[in-house]
Amino acid sequence: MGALFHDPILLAIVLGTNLPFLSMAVILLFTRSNPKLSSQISVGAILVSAVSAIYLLAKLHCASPLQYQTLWFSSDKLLIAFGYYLDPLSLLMLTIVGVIACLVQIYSLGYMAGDPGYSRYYAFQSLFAWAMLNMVIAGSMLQLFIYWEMVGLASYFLIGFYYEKWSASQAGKKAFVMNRVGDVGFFLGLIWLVIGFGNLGIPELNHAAATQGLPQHVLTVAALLIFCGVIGKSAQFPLLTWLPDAMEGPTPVSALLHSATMVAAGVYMFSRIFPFFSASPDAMAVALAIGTITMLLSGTMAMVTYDLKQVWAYSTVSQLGMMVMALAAGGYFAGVFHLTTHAGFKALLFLCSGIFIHEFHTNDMRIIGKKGGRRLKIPMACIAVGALALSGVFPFSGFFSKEAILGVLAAQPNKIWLAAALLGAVMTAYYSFRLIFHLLFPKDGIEEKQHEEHGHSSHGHEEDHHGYIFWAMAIPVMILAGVSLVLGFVEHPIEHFLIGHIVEAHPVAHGAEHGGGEWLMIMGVSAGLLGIAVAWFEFGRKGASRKGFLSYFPAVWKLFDRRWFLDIFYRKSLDTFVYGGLTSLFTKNDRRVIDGGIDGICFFTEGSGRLFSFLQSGMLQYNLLMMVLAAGVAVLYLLF
Amino acid sequence: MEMAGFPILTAILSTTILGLLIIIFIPPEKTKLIKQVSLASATVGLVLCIWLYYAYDHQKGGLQFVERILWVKSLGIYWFNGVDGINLPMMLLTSIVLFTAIWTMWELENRVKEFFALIFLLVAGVYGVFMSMDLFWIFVWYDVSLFPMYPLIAIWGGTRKEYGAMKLTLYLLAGSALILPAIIYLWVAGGAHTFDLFELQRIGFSAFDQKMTFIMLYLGFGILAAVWPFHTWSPVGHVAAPTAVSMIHAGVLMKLGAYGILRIGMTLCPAGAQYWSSLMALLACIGIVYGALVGLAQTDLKYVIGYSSVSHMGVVGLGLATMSVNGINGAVFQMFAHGVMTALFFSSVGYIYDRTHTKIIPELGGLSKTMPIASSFFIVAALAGIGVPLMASFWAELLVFIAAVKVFPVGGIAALVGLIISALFMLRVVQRTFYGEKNPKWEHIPDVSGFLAVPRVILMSIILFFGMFPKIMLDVIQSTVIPFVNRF
Amino acid sequence: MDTAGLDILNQAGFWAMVALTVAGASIAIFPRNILYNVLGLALCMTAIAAIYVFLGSLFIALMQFLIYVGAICIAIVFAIMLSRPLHLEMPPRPASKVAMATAAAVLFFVAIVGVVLKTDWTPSAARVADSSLWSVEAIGRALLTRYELVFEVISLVLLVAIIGAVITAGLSRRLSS
Amino acid sequence: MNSLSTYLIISALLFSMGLMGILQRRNLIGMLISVELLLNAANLNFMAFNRFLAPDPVIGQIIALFVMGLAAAEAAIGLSIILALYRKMHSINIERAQRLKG
Amino acid sequence: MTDFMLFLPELFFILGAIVFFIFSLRKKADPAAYHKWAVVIGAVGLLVTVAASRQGGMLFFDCYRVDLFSQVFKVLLALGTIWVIFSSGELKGIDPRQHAEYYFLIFVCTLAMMMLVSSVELLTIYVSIELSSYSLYLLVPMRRKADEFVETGIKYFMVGVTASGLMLFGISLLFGMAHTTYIPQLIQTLPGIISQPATIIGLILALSGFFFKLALFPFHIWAPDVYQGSANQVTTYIATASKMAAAAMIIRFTGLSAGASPGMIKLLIVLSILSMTFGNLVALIQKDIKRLLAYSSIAHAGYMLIGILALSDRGYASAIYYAAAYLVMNYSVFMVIMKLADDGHNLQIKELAGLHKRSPLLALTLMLGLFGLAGIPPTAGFMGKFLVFAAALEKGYLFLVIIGMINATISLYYYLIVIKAAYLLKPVNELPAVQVDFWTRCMCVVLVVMTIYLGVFPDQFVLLTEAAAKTLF
Repeated sequence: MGALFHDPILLAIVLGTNLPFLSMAVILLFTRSNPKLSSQISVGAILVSAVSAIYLLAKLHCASPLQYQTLWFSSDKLLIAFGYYLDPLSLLMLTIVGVIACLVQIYSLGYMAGDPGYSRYYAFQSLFAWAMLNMVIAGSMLQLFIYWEMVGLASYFLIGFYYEKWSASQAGKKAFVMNRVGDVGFFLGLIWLVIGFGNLGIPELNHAAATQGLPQHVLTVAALLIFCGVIGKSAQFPLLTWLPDAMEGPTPVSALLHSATMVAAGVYMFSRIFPFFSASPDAMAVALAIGTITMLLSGTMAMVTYDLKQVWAYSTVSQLGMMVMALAAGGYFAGVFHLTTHAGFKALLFLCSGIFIHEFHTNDMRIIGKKGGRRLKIPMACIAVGALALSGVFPFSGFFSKEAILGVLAAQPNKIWLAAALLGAVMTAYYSFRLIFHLLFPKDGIEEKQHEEHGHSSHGHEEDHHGYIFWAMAIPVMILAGVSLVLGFVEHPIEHFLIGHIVEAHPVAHGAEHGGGEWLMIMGVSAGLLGIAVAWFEFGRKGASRKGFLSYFPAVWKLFDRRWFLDIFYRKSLDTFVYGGLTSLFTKNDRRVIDGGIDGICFFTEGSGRLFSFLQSGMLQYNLLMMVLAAGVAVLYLLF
Repeated sequence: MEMAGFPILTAILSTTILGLLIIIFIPPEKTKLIKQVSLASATVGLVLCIWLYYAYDHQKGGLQFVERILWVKSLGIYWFNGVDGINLPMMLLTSIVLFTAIWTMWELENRVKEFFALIFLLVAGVYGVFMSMDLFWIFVWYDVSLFPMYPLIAIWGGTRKEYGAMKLTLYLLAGSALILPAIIYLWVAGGAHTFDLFELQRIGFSAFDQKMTFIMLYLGFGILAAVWPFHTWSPVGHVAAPTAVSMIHAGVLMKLGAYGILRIGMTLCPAGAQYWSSLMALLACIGIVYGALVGLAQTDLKYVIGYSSVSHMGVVGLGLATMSVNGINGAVFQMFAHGVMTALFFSSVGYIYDRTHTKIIPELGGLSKTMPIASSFFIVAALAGIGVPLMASFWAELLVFIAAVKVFPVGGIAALVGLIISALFMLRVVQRTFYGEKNPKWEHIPDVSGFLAVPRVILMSIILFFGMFPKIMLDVIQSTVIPFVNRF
Repeated sequence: MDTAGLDILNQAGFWAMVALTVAGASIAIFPRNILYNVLGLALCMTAIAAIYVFLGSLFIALMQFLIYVGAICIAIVFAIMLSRPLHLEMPPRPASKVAMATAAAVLFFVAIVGVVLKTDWTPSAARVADSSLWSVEAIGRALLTRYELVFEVISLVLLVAIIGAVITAGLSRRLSS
Repeated sequence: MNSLSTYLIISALLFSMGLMGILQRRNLIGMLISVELLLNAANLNFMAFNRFLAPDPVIGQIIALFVMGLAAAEAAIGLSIILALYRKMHSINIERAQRLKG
Repeated sequence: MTDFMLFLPELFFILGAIVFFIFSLRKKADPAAYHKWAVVIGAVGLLVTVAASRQGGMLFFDCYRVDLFSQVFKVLLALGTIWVIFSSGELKGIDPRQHAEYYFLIFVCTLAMMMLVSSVELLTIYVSIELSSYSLYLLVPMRRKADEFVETGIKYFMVGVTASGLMLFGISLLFGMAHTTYIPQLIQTLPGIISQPATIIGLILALSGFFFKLALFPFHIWAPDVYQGSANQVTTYIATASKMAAAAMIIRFTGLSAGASPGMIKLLIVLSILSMTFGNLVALIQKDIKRLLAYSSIAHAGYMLIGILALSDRGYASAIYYAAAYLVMNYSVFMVIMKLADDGHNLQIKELAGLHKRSPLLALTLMLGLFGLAGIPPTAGFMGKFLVFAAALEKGYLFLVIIGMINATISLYYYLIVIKAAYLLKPVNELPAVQVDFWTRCMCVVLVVMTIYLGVFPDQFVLLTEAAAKTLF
């Protein structure tokens, strides 16, 4: 206890990461009925977290990794440590999470105002913040896993926040279960490591992997299993469909959890034990393939949806796929940097969309555009900034990170990955600007009259508390837009900060950065511009069809729109194998065979009672006969 | 005669018996007084158990607070009580569940006196089994704890109560039909005419004796531990039982089975346990997956919990089957965690059932709107059931699976898959019961009052407490388990 | 007569008595007329009494005759008269019942004969050929020493039987009052 | 003639006939008569053992004597029960007394 | 004088018999007074028996042995008798004009059984058992208004005399083989000649008479009918006191073989299994409580035999313990039945409905009694079963013990049905509360305490039974 107060760093960690938990507890237990107080507590707590994160980043800027550790418990030879591991990566992530969470919570003050579940919302937000912050600085894989699960839990609650909507609770459940599938793999991977290696400390693992301290079979199997966790959490290929559904949650939640931070946890975990993963080329190859597939698949999905949030959701999946690609291709910095920039601009995009949704009460981009979405100048400008960043247009942050990734991929011997990434970039730009153009240039112009009415009604609305609500939402958005603008220019400091100490241990991580040349930059930019151009051609220019070229291929449209039938496949197989198959089979077995058997034994017993009771007939002589016969048989038995 | 100071274990036991006696002499009309007396004596028990837990020296380990008096000379029966790391958590669990169960039943109006008297009798048996170190007494208490179940379910129960009560009682006592011969067999085979567990352990048995008695004990106790395929009494019984009985039953009684296997079977017949361990693991793994899958198809809340218990007790069984420190640590921890968790489950379902008079999932729905607090208790329990970290059961499952994957890789992995299903089915229940549109039928129902929330909050905080500080429990458990396993 | 002749006579008498016994027993159980049965029983008892003579105890033979023929058979006759069973309808006997009864009886007979033949019957080592032991005095002495208790108890038995018979048969004085 | 087995076999015969009577006679008095045969068979055994094996011939005789006494008492009780039954049931056919069963 | 003292309990019961014999001669019957007299005599008789329980010695030219074994059983007999007499206050099942005879026969029967357990001579044993049987033959048909049950008496009688015929035949064979009627001498000679068929068969046939008394399969056939058909008090007497003597004699006779005959042990095992299984299975479907208890008694005979056939001191001791426990528990149940059916009718299970409200104390007594019979701890019945099984397992009869336990489970079903009726069923018509007088309350408490005490603190009783078993041979 004493150490806590003598060590400001530890104090900052403990306070910064655990205050949100305290705020959650306080809100749930005491201040449920006072929404205002609840939000203040929660925002206060997350502010402290953000500040302490920044403080830690500043303080430990150039220090070597710092580790705090204490024994959580031990069982047999298994020692489970509880500890914090502060290295550049975790500090960076801590800051990202802290800042974005803080911004989102402030934003929510406006967005969620008046919601009946206001207190609950902030409680779960705090829960999430607590879990996420702790996960980021966890010192061991097990601890990471624990908070990883807690993050999933918070996500479950927040997705299902509007639980009276069936689809929301369904989406929450789906997210949890799909994550669970990945997590079981992750869990098994950890068990595998415990058995094979005996230690789950992150530095220890990385060190052992880097120095070939781990047997290859343990390592590969463990890496693949742990990668299952990444697949689940970061919505990679087979398990990607939960994330679009997760948009059932309130928009700030989507911004925070399902784009910027939580889903990035998979990628974060990947980079956390990057040396460990990279010690297993097989696992890396699998990850690369999965990342690529994910990126392309979700890109296609984003191209056909009209739902504002869905677009960004698919885009998130796609970008996560890209990060995985980068990491799997050995681009440690590229991945992490893209994670950083993506967190900024994707949160920006969601929050902007949130303002539209809040204003127009719809998710459909066509309707928003028609109702005059572009009148909301600040969000419109910011969403454009975000889309530019996402499309990788210079000088927005996305440009820098995407270039870094392309550079890594270009260094791969097989150029197909690079091609795929470029294709992905084109798609990204296309769907982003498809959305932007939909908002800016709606199909039949803005319905003035309707807008008048609407504007009128919302005018009073605005006058009442538009000020507070609007600015609560707008300020974070503007901050984020600013971040997206400048973040790209600090690439090199971040790179230095991140790689500085790893570079010796793992040259690949660094070396790949410089694989690209000028032409790569040109290709990247032109891919983005190509996408924008196509979007302009189809949606932006005067007299454009505003239909999108995919609508000429209905089959493809349907394929993309139905998410490549993945959901249907899951639903069907769940229904067939689990509900229809095993469950009903086992239930029947339970009722009929086991219970039936037991009841049968009872019936048999009682039946034999009835049967035996005939021995006791009313006729005395038959009874006597039985008695004498039995005695006679006994005598004969004894005789022989 | 060995007596170490104040006989605290006997004192704990006598809180229940005293409670029982006092209740018998209170006129049945004074229900309030009866409840107060019950709660008071349960509180005393709880306090003593907590003190016991605190006072147990886990550095030293081994058997502490020993009370040993020769009871029946010619048979070598001893009044021999003691606690070690295995039964100490169980004692604590019992006192917690008893305390909360009594509090939960505060609104009972029908035949109050008999109800609490029988509850105390039941719990006396449970305490007895856990604290006793003499085979004879273990068996006696075991049976004592079983037979009050019949009236408790048949009088105060719900769905198909008489069938459930009869089935449960007969089923469980059929289990004891194997246990008693096995116990006496050990007594005979020991040759020293003693039922003292540790004497017998010192004597040791031949491989054949061990194999035979172990399987008898395993099947006998396994029935109570709801080992697949002997589990069908458990859902039926839970559905039929009133809330407090379900709590005690699923929370504590089922543990008696696993505890019996560990305490008698594995202590006295290590070679037998080794011999049968693959069978144990197989049945346990089937139970884990099977329980979750069948639970998926249930429409009655209590059936769901009943099947989840089957699944979770499978984890205990799997832990025991590994015969390793981690596995047994995990198993004991899981017993505790599952006990608290199901108590919370049944406690929250009990409130819902008391108010809505239904526990059929399709008839409920949207309860979160009308009774958010009551719902949140259930949801927390469900999360614990899923094995969400920082809830006590997570650690238990972690340890068990570490051991299981090591010893029985295939079974362990298969059982892990069961975790996915268990998540699916818990969330499905939560979604259908608590989420969705508000059901106008239940609109007028008040939420849990602060008074009635207390026991549930206690259970919830215990789950979280031991989820965050597993060391407090694991240190105690393994102080005994490590020497225990070293004997194999 | 010489001893051989006496012996033959003895033999013949013995077998005649055996035959009478069996015949009496058969009459006692087979005919459906209950009076024949009683007479058969009396005959059988008498023949057994004679066999007891062959076994060396005239006293017991006498007692047999007295008690069975003189008391039991007479009592049965009285009972027959009281219950008038002669007028009862007699449906045919179920053949299966007779067959099973016969089977059981034969089984028992076989079993006991088996026992008799398979057992090695050895006389007591302490056996003394003292004819005084066969005297009635010896019986009387034993009755008052070794069997004193039995001797006293049997009186109680008879008392119980009398009281019981009286009340059961409904002849109690109080019942009529 | 003077062999033990002869007597024993006669007694076995008597015993079996008694059993047979008990098992197949419907007339209660007939059954009672058969019971007397049983007792006599045992008595014959005692007398035979007495004659051939026993150290002291008094024992067998006395047993036989007492058995006779008991048989008389038994007959009295049996007959009285039969009479009582007759008065209530108006029959002494055992096959009519089948109310109690199962 | 010491002889007199040794015979004192028996003398006391003779006195009782004489008193009631005199009463029976009086013109006017006074049942209430008879009951008081009987209670006093019975109670004093119990005290005398208890006082004489530590005595030992031989009487009547070594025909009669007074030792701990016999005295323990005498105490049990006296206890059973006084209990039955105690419950005879409302003897509605028997014509008031016959009450004097009823008590007379009860006393005689007890006396006969007391003599039975002390006799060590075959003829004495035979005469005693006949005396007790005759008393019972006469008690059974005493039932009034028994049109339904008229056949009971004759059935009992016929089975009884057949069994006694078999027994006598067996005794004759034993006499033929061993040349003696003294049990101590038999004990010495029998092991030498046990291989001869006549010995072992004689023993088995001799045992059949006692099996009949104990209602062991296949000699059980009278039990259901007699339990159902005789007056409640008489049934109680048959079910409690008379079982004690039978158990004692089976112990004595089975012990004669001294374990030298595997065939006989196998036979006894088979009988015990059949008895348990048959009794329990058929009891499952009974509706009349007394009939149900009859089948349960058949099953209990099987359990008791498990202990006996272990043929060890522990086995005999366990059987004695079992018998004592059985006495207490069975009487508990019967007392409740007698109290509830105070007009002397046969109680059906469904008539128990609502008992817990009509009289909680009686319901509790009934429940504990039934749980005791089912062998659930911490009742005396459990301890009895435990001891019996322990003794059998010591001899390695694991299979037998498992069957016994399975049977105990089956039996629980029908006991639970009765308990369910008492505690759960709602009566069709609301019945008034049962009037339980002070003495009955006391008796209930005594029975409950005994049932529990014997189960929880068995030590001294076990030691006593073991000491008693040691004096057997």
